[in-house]
Amino acid sequence: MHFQLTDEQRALRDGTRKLLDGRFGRDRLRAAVDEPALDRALWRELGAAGFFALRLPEEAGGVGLGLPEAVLVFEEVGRALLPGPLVACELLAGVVDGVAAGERTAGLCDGSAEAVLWEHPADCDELILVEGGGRDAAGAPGRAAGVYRSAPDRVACAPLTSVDPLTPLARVTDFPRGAPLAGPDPSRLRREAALLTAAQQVGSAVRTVETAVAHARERTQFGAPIGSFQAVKHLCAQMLVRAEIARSAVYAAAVTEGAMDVTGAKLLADEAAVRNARDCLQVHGGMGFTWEADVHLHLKRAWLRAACWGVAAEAEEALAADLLG
Amino acid sequence: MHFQLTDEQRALRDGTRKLLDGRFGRDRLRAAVDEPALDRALWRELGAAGFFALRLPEEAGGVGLGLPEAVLVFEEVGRALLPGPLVACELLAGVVDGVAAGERTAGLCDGSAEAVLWEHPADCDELILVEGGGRDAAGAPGRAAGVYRSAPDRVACAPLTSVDPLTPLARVTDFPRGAPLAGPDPSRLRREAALLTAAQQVGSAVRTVETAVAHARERTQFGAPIGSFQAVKHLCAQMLVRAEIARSAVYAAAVTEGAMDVTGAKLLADEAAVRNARDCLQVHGGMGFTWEADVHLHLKRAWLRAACWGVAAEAEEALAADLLG
Amino acid sequence: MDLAYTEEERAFRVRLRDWLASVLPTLPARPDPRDWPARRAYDTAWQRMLHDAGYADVHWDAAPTIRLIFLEETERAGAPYVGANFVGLLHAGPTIAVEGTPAQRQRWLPPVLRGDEVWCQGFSEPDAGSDLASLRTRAVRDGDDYVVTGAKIWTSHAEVADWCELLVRTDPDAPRHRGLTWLAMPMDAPGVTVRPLRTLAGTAEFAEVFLDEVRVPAGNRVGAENDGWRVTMVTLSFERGTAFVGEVVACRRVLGALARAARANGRWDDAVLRRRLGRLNADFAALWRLIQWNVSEAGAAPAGRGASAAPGKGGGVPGTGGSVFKLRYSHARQELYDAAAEVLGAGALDAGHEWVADRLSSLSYTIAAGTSQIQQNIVAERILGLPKGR
Amino acid sequence: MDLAYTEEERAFRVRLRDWLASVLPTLPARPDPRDWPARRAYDTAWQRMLHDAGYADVHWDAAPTIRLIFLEETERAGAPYVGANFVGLLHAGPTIAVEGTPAQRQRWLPPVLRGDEVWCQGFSEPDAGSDLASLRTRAVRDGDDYVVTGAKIWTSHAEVADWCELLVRTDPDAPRHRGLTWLAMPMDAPGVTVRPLRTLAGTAEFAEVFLDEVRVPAGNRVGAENDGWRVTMVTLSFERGTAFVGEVVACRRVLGALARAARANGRWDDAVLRRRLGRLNADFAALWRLIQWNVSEAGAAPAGRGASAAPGKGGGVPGTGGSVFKLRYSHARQELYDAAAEVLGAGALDAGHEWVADRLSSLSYTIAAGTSQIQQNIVAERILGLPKGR
Repeated sequence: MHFQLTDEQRALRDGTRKLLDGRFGRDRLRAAVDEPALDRALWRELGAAGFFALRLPEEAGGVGLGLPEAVLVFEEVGRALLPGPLVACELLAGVVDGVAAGERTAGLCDGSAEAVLWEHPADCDELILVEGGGRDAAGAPGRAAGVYRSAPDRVACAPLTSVDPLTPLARVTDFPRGAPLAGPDPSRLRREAALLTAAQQVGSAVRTVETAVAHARERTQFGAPIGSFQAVKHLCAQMLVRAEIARSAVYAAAVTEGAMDVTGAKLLADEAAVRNARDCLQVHGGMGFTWEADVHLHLKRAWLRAACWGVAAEAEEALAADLLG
Repeated sequence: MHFQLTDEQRALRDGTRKLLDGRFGRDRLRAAVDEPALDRALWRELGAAGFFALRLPEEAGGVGLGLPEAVLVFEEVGRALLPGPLVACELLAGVVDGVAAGERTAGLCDGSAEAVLWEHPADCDELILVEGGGRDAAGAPGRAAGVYRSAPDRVACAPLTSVDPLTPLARVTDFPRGAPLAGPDPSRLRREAALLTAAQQVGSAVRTVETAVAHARERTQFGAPIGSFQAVKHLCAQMLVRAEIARSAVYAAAVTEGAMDVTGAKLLADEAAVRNARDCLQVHGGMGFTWEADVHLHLKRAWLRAACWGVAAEAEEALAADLLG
Repeated sequence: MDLAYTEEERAFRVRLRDWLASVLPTLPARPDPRDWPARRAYDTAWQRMLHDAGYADVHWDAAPTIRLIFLEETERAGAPYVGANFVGLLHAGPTIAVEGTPAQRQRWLPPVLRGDEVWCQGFSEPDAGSDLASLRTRAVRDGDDYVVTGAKIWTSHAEVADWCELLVRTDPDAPRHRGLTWLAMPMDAPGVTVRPLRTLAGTAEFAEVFLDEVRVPAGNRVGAENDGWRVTMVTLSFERGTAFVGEVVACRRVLGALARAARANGRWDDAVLRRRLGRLNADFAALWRLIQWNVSEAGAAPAGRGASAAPGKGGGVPGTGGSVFKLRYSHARQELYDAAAEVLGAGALDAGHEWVADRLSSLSYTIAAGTSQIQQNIVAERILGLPKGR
Repeated sequence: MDLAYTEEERAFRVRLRDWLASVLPTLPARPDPRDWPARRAYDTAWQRMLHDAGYADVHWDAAPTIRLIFLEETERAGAPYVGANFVGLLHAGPTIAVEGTPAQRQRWLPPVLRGDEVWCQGFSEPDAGSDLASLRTRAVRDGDDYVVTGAKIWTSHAEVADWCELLVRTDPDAPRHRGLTWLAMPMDAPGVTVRPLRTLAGTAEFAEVFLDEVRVPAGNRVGAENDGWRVTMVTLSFERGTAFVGEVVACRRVLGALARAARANGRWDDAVLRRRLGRLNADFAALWRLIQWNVSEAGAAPAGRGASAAPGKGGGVPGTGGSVFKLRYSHARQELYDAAAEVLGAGALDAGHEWVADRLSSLSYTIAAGTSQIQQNIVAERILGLPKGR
């Protein structure tokens, strides 16, 4: 039993980071903030690199890797703040044609959520709705648990000004359902969506520690780097603690695939990403409050991710019930 | 409208502190820890000083002061960690004979609490039970709201090893009720008991700030007083913030006597006393963890007071309901 | 301790309430927040109305309780905020009132009271935030002028201000706090460039102000040369005092609205949320009491005469009571809007919602006007007497 | 990443579990916690049983995962804790194993493994807590002996220990970290006085040890003279590592018991409490994973060979992964017992309840073995590379 990454896993992580650094560096990130339409060329490149086909079997043209590897990749995605329906495309590769190759995109909506949100509504070639498969194991009243497909132009939406400038959102008001898709299991989709979302939160939480530390080493006040003051030091230390605890939970859940492990990992990762972004902002002082700093992009995306695929209240209730289980 | 103490209030506060410093200094405090039987001589002295008759009208032999003055005195009591059924005797002076003069003692039990606790059971000459008068305005099922008296030897108790070495406790299992006492209103008794308890919490919270600061100025590590390190500094600063916020709330509630003001004040004072005692312990390091340090006496008493006359959960619910009110 | 209002105070409240009820319906629609000239016009028109009704100098010459009542009632009635008049009325004005010459008071104070002139603040610099005393904007004496070069940041209303209260370094060789000077700089002077600064809320509430050999007449200096730090502290201790009165009233209003919204959308059944709201009710009630306390301790001295420089209850240090308040308030305000996000649920992702915008702006509260870390240092060192350093 | 157990690991677990099931029922009743000789006898008897069954050296020579399984299974089975053997097995023993001469290892290690000798620790002093390197207990060379004078504090099991691992100052003129030496002191040497130290929980788990010209043979020195700081760090980095494995397992057991108690007494209906317990479930599960991670990163090197001095994932610094763990764990443990108090309601005022006693002792967790403040410095400076000072 061990937690260390294998050489292959390490290579995958490093390769992903390098790819994203090269193709989605700071200039591209800020360009995406101003113009959040999906970069289809990048998407195809990711597809060609096996990004979406990661977990498809090799005989189906995939890379044949598992959930732990997907988690490593999504941690990098979270670091880089890469926008797009990434979780959807990762989970729907092999289910929706063209997604694995990055040629087409698909969105994934949580039909059991209080508000059915659709990320990147203008950029999805198809839209998939998951009903049920949550803790209560049932869909909305009168609807069977299952996975449904719809053409985006048949879905009715209310517009919404997304708090995250990198992730346009719409609120689905009507989703015409066809016959349920055979194949994907709603519970599993939901669990994996939660885990990959949590992995991104961990990546963001680690990145904001690094950003805060870099700023604290550089910024001078009172004749010394602010990182030499305990108040700043201890903020940063607690950021690292949150990130490491969440990472342990997320990696373990990727291996066990246990429902409670995933639930706990998402809870801790959401907290780590949100609180680290806030502490990073605090360390940056006034500059952190500007649009030009990237801190707010981490915070807003962390808020968004925390609201998807299981919120804290549900997670805590499930984890409490588990204690009696 | 002003918060400043009048000259008389200032004199009362200073006089109380002086009396307690002289008659209940550190040696007496530590002696009381080893032998928590009530010091009847001190009790009579407090009575003679008008401590219990504070709010009785002058024509009834009292001092004729109000709730704000009682709050100032109880803040001092909380500072000094003076043990005894103080709230009970303050509220029952004029109701139970001999209490005002400090000649006799009375206990006061909350009959609506989940566990009916009796402080200093070996030292009360009489025991009074308050039923109802809380938020739900009713007593326990089948019992009328009211104030009942019993002779201590007729009350059945289960023993309990009190967590607070200065406050022996018993758990009342049967309380033979006579006819309700005319006079004291259960709601008012309850409200004033909560407020005087909160005032003690504020006194304790202020004292633990002072203790922590004194230690932080004196204790040297790494070649400097630990109070020069931001980690310690900021712990102390937050302690002061808690104490001052709670004090503002308690003083205001003493003037308005509003139910919600008292509820909020108790909530904040409980939190201030408990958290300040814990931070004080942290500032003291290992020495704070010893029996010989006084920190634990503040913490344990704060826990006890927080459990009496309205706990946090009830307070928060009441304050929430008030928002819709 | 006497929290009852006097006859005079009650009469003031009634009179003010009546006046507000009569004039507020006559106000034009609020301007677009992105239209700075319109905002200036709206805010200064309101100040002129206050002036004509005899309320202009309530921040300067009224008893503390009267000020409190004024702030409470205007907030409750939904009257306009002080807005573009903020620096003039609450920062530069009080400084000039205390430190200025009679001629300076005569020149600058009446236009502020009438809403004729708008001020902005030029204190912070990109490299001098928490450590304000390290500021580097230079002013060199040249004949009857100072020639000023440097950059200021976090300046509100810079686009529409007539004057800037500017803190500059006049003696680069003196110890940090000793070589600073306070100047009133006309914003239309050649060499002044204003660049809006976009915040994470997407709005441009602040600006950077670049100064390239700007000539400021020496007669615009308030206080002695190189005495600017002390002059400025008068202002800053004021800023950390009662500037938040209206906001606390507003927060309590928002808190009630959150409770009603939660009841309407069913989240009131969530005990965790409900109890959070209950706790915030206690917090904001206590913060309101703390303001009353701080104001009441400022005694009878009107603010314009240096009210908040009166002894704080911590023991004679100007403005420290404000630090205690600000530490708790900035935290409580952030918790309030986190609770708002819980009430909104998925609606908290909609940046178009007022509470979401306010949640974003609440993030600056633990940073602006002295970070919580700096405030904790102030409380620990100046009130509690813990040793400096480290 | 592979969290599955190997065949060998599974076999070890089964064998151990069977053995525990067979021997635990034969153990005598636990001793009175106030009876130190009885505690020693009980703990050392258990160590002897482990020794005879081949488990004595699991902390020293087994693969990390095997150690983890050992700790997990013994805790789950309710086996005795390491107790009086703690310092010998987990502090002094590993230090001697790495730094001692062959003769020293031969002299001291086997009696520890057999449970024949008990060790205690003499590091902290009244004036040297967080700042251990400032310790002042002096040792002066006199012929073949060191003559030691000073005072140590926070020493567990001092009353019944045979040996004390002692850190002393041998060169008062050297820089703080450079003049220290590590000695094995016999506790029955003339001049050693033990005074029990009562904690706020009312028990005497610690003692002060006063040293008045105690003669310690120079042959009892482990490592070079004045090299004691480095020798000690081997031990301390170990202390901050995996010493808490059993406790985390125990905390998870307590958490389950809290949930069942809450269901039994009706407090399970309190959503605030319920959700706190749910969150603690996630916290302790993650802490368990973090231990697995730290242990797994220690690689194949057995602990006795300095396992926890292997590179941490923060980048090659011994024991820093332990600081991350300890910061979160000590906080979570305090929250666990605060939650226990909520479950108990008024019962939390009864000092006779096991959870109340444990709540009191949990208060030391953010202090002992490096306060949370010190741990945060370690994380910030040694893992994150933030500058020292201030």
